[in-house]
Amino acid sequence: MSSLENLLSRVLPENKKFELLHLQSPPKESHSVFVQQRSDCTQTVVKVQHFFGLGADEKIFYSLELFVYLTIESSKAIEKLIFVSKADTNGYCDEKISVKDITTAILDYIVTLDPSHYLSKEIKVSGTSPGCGPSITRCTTTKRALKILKARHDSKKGDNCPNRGFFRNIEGKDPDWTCKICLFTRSEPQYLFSESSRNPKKHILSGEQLLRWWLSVIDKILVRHFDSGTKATLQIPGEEESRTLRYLSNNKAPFWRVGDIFSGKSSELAIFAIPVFPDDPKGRFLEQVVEENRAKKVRLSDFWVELQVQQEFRLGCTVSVIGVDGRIPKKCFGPHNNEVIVMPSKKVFSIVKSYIVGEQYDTSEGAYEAYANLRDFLHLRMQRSLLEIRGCRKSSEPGSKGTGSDRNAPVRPLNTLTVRRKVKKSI
Amino acid sequence: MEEDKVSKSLEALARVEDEVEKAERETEFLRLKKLSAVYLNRKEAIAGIPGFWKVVLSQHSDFANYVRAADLKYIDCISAIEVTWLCVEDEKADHRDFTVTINFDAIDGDFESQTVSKTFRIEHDVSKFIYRSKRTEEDDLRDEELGFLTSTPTEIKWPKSFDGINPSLVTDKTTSEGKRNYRTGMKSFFSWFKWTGLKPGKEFPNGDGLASLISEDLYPNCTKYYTEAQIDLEEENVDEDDESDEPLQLESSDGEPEDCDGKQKSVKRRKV
Amino acid sequence: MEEDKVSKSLEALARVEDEVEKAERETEFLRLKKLSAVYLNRKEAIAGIPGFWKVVLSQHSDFANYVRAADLKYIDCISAIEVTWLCVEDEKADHRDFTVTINFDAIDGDFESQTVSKTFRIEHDVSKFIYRSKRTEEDDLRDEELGFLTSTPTEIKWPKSFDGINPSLVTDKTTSEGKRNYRTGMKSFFSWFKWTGLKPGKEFPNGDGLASLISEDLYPNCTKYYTEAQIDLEEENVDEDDESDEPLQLESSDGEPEDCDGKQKSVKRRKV
Repeated sequence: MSSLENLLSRVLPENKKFELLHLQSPPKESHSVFVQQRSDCTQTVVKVQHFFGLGADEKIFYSLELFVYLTIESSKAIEKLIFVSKADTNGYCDEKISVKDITTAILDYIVTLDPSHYLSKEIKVSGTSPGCGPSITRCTTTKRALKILKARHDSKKGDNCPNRGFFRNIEGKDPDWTCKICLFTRSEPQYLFSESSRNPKKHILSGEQLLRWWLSVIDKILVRHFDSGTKATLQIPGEEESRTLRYLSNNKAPFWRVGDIFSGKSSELAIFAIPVFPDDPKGRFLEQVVEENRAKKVRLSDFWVELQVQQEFRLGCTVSVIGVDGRIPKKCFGPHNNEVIVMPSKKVFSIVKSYIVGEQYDTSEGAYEAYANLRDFLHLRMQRSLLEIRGCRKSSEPGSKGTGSDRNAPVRPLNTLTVRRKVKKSI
Repeated sequence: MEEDKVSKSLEALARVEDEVEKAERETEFLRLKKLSAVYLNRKEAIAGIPGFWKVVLSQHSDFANYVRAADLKYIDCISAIEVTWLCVEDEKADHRDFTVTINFDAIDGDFESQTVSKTFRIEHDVSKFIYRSKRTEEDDLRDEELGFLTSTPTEIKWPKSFDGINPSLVTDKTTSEGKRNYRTGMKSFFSWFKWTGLKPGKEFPNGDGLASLISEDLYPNCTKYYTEAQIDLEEENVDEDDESDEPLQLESSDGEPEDCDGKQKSVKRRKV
Repeated sequence: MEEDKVSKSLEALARVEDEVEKAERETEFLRLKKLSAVYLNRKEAIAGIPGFWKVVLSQHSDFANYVRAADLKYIDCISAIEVTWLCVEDEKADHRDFTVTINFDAIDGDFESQTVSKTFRIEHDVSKFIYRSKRTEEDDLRDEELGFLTSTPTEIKWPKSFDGINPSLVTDKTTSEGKRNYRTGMKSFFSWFKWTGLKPGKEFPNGDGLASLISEDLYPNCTKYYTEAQIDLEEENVDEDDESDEPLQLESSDGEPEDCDGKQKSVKRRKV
């Protein structure tokens, strides 16, 4: 694997300076993305969020959000599941760029990122720590917290170790680890850049175009990295298999088929076969099934049929679920120091992310503000900076042609809320 | 020397918290006293508006989250709700102690008319918990300091149609159907009257939440909910979920240089 | 006959609303009077804790939403914040009128130390608006009844590093860069001190929101924010995003019959 800088510079125009934000949340123990049939104590799931923002000429114009779920068994990572949650552009890039190639480069990087990277730091697991005196938690009252602080202050001999909770060290990855990719495609006027659909330069793909767009991205990733035993699937709720197959005809990887990667049997209960991701429309439908007390009745095959009827999956707009399940034979690498900012907490992660997603992009001012705020916050609060990337793709190089078609395309796989219900940051 | 100062200041800050608490408590006593008088006038006015509480209870979207849909039939029978704060009569009571009194109209052959009062009191002694459920030590410390809501069980006559789930009538506690009926009944609004706050996981869930909803929101703001219901009838029922579906508001993008609105913060405008 | 009664009752309800308002207003006066005395003690305690306000202001995530990231450098210079309510001295003042006083430490060669006070007053006269922006008649009616927050512009010395965006120094208002600089400066925390509340869209955005944030939340709850910043497990600081991400719970079908927790309603537990 090349560095993220290299991967991106290859797809960005020659002699042009770009700047990248790559945030990673602290790895944290999480519940499984599947509803457990019985509690499985042998497995631990570690969840991480990545957030990317790309800018040029002091404007942020592209953003991608994804989640990585590592399944740990016997202190080894056996599976890395990548859920691509949202991608979007706002149309404020003055250069000719290929959003598809940028997205492919980032996925290239994530797919081949060594799972051990996430485990190199200690991971907080559930439970509170023993010893070290009382800790201050979310439930601690103000008065008691003041007493604890005073006690710590008074006993300031050596280090007054604040409590850090239980941590668990995980050895690394299983040599046979598998890599999964999940994403959900649906065209929306905007996903991460609110109001950006009002920029006339932003080009919005139809549901069908978006599906083809993502298929081509994933197909490239498959060809580049996955071994021959890999399974790649496409499910279009409510669509006949023959029509779904037509979407797959141009793909280069040989292992595409209609279906999903989570279950072989359509007779299986949907509740155990369908993963639930953050802000996930099919997850919301699954919740509804549970609320209606039908969890033990709805089979996987019924699920897809019913899903199509849901508001978020209305006819006339092609939506799809794409999945990959396979192995990566090539060597994986850890990230270079400068190419990822691992946040100290989810809270700070959200603050920085909201400098992009909380802005409004009806005019280019939002893109400028997002950039300036990111730059200043990283500098003032984290002593970090955006990663500079110099493009090296010659305009005549193959692959750069036809970029006009997907230039500034909003490519967002998933999610219902177009605009955050409560946009926090937005100056 | 310097350290001492910090230590003393932290201690002083803790004392200030006590003073703030005292000031808030004293103010709250006074406030409830004043409001109780006003609520007497309100009660009279409400009595002249048929179906007032039915409108309020259907308008309040959160209230429905605490009860089962099947309860709504009997919640529609509620002809009056009153909340009284114990400290108005008894200065020694915690200002958060209160009694809820609910009048039900009858449904012939199914449900008797009745007036039921349930009193809620703040408790600080965590040893009173009969079941601990998932309570942590941290929860205990917090509840000991801030207090937690409890109540004595109150008798209420259940509708006949609920015989199958009325927990005091469900005798079969071994078959899965029997268990389910029992638990279903426990989630009914009628089980709330039995709620004690001392058996988490074994009684009506979130009984304190429902009690506070009534005393802190539904009762004080009932007129607001009543008038809001009239707006909704005229316009359209816009609930929060719909907000995300609203059409995007366009702002003109080429204002004067002084135009700072283009990128107005979408932090919600607070009421002044 | 019946109609008459309803009509009279609705009228009575409206009068009750006035009485409620009066009771709330009187209580609030008393509350602010009591708290003002307590805050004096708090001020002294805070002075003994180095960096108190810096910790509070960095902890409060909503505060950061009102200002630009570049402002944080100077917000870190804030050594003291004080809010005083005008009604404590002047009984005729609206109980929502207040003054915010902020002390800034200097940064050598860039930023002068200074103490700046800005007073906010409730206004009812909507004819005072200099720009109407997108104000509707509905807004006017509401603001006339409830009042809206205004303020007189206050002088503040900007840091030198902001010369390029300081609106009073930006002379180029024709090129797109000049316009952008001007608007950028308008969004700086320093422009908030010029905010009047009468020029929507032409001055610091949501100036009233920031003022209320300080007077209603940041100042009264500063100790809480200070201790929250010291939470040991950073991950305990779960934000809202995570709440929506809870695991899907299936009702377990074979718990004890009395176990009512299996499908707890997802209503949040309220504080009592």
